Amino acid sequence: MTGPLIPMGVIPQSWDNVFAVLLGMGFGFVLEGSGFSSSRKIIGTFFGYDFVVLKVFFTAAITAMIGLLYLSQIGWLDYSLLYIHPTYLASAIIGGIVMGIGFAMGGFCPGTSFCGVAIGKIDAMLFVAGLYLGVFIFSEAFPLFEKLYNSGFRGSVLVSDSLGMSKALFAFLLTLAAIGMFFGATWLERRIKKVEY
Amino acid sequence: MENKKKTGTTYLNPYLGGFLFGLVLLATFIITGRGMGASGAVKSTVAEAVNTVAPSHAEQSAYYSKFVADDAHPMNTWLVFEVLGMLAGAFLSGLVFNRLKFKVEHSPKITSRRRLIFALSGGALFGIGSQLAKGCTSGAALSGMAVLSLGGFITMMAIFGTAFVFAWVFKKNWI
Amino acid sequence: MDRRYTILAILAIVLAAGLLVIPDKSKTKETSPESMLLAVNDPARFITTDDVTERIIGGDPTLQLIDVRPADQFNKFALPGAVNIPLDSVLSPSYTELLNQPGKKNVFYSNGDTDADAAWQLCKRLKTDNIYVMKGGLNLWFNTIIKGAEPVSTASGNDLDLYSFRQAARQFFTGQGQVVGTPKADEVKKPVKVNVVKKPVEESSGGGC
Amino acid sequence: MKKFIKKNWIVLSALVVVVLIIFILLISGKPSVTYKLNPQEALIALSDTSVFVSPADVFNKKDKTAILVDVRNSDEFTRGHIENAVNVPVLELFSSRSLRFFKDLAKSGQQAILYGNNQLQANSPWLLLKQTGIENVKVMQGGYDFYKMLPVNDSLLKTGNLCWKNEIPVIDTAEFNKKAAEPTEPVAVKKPVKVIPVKKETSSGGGC
Repeated sequence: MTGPLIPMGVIPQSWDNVFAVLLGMGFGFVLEGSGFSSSRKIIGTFFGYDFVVLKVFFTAAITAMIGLLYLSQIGWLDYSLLYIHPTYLASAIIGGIVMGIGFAMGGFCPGTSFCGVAIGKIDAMLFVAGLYLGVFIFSEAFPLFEKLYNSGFRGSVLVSDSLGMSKALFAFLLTLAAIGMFFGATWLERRIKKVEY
Repeated sequence: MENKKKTGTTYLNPYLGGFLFGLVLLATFIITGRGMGASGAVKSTVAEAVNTVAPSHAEQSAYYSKFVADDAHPMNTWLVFEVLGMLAGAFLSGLVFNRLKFKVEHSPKITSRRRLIFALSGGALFGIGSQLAKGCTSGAALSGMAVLSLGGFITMMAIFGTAFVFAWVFKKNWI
Repeated sequence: MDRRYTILAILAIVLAAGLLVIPDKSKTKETSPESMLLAVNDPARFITTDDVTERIIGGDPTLQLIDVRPADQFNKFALPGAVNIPLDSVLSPSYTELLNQPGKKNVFYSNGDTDADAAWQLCKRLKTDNIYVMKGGLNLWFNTIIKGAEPVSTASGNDLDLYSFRQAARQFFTGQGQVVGTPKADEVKKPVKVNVVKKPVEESSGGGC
Repeated sequence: MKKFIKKNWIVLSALVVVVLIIFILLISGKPSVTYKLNPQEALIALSDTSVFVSPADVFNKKDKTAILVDVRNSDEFTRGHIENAVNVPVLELFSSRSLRFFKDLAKSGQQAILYGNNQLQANSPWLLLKQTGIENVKVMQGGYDFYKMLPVNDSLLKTGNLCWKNEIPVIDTAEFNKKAAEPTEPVAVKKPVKVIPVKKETSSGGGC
């Protein structure tokens, strides 16, 4: 059991920010390289002319998920030390819906908009400005949201536990579903009229 | 492994990109024990800015005080550094694939002005939503999915489900 | 469609299916017997009576003494700051939290050291970290600190140092020069648990063991 | 087909490697020893004091068929051990050879009596073996350090001397009150007369 490295003290805490920059660079490079800096490419997923977001997003999720599960199963990584995004049912759904509308309007999500900014997309810069504005509005109006913000708290629940199956089985099913989606997306892509962008 | 687009720019093969992306995410989890994030960095810069401009206000506000407090600090500065790295990495990628150019990308049917207004308001909505859901597409949905968090899956489905519907509402903006 | 993707899809499915077939070591909430061997063989799991004494006197905040003797013995006498978890209830869930406080060094002790060792082993099997055994137990502690014999005149400097340390410690524990019945030990942190009972003891066992 | 392999050799070799790794994990992951008693059962097993054999019984060979097992490392074993003892160092307790050894003993109805330098050293191996379902193991009290003294000083075996009984309390709570009542005596810190490093006798052992 040696991982995660910084929480287990294998790598000193002071290296945290160095890794933040390095990992962030990898993150940015791959996102930009896959075309996430283009809002019309991202939005293509919803109109069916370019499924790149779907493909990249799910490939990344299942790669990381399978990798983490392997490391945990052979005993190299303590799964319980990982930060599991906590589940607030109501605020996750409503926040997700608000983000969905913002996504459809702005064509970016925060991570991709930063990539857009880095390569000079002016719309991405405006999106980032909007982000700051939104966070500021939220923080100022927090008392209004406070009840919703904390509602539906379920703790750090795993989706596999709530479905009553093992992590491995869920990962297997999710992989099958993702592959099914990939083939479906490729099939659709060939039938839908290309959009020039 | 690379697709040539008619526009002349080259993108990584989506599966290769996704695989590499997954590896970066995996490395993040192995090294730091937590996932990627982007909206958290925005939050901490806003909190920091308000704290510098009006410290008393930041202390009074129920939301800022959560993050101005010392114990919440390290995690947030981590995200700021990560976003700085992201900017550098994306710039590098833009350099490699020859995509560095100032421009506004929009559908030929709309004006740049309209696109920019939509980008700003979309960003604002995303900002509010990400605070409510305690994470955005990268922090909550992607990192959450990688560790099989229920909240991550719910957020992911909510974002993409809504965006799918509303993309058709704003169809004119895009195609 | 590219046939390469078909192979990649098979690759991903095989990888995911591999998760289902390989044994899950993280699921075991217990340390495997093989790892237990390594842990048992590690001398760092022991702590000397002198070290414990020094920490008690120095008021080491990370020290958490766990007395695994039966409650009646604990009530008669216990080391300052010790918490009583009789050996037979060491696995009881009500103590799990106590044993897993972050930053604490849990030191098990009993009269000898085999009971403390058994408690250590069972806790270690259930993946409790930061646990130690006081080697020699209370008996050694009593014989060296409280009834410590003077070293022979030929003893080395180290031994003499140790002796003077033990002398000082004895004074600390037995409260020499203090008012009767208020042992100084009471003043150490967590004095609640300390019970130096005044009534005469039934037997002075062991002879000059 | 050949062309297909040639074109996709990277992907195909990745597939082969993955299958191999999973296969290796599948095989290596199987533990050779598993617990037969859960912790609670092990705790109950602890209350059985008949597993503690007195050094006198070992010395007098009370159980003629019992086999003595020395759990110290092989260095210490070669320097001196109880007659006819078998050396099974702690780290080799679960080697296939040792496991076979214990199983064979069980088959022939013999007991294994573990000992180390002190009782503590044999206590953990005994409890571990017990938990993994090896029943016919006992522990010699006192350990080799005590056993060594037996031929020299047989008065040690007299009843009443409980030196080797690990968990018998020797603590005398009267000590804590008596001392307090006495007039303060100056702490006798002997001036180090002369440092003569005589043989390295640890001063810690309270005479036991």
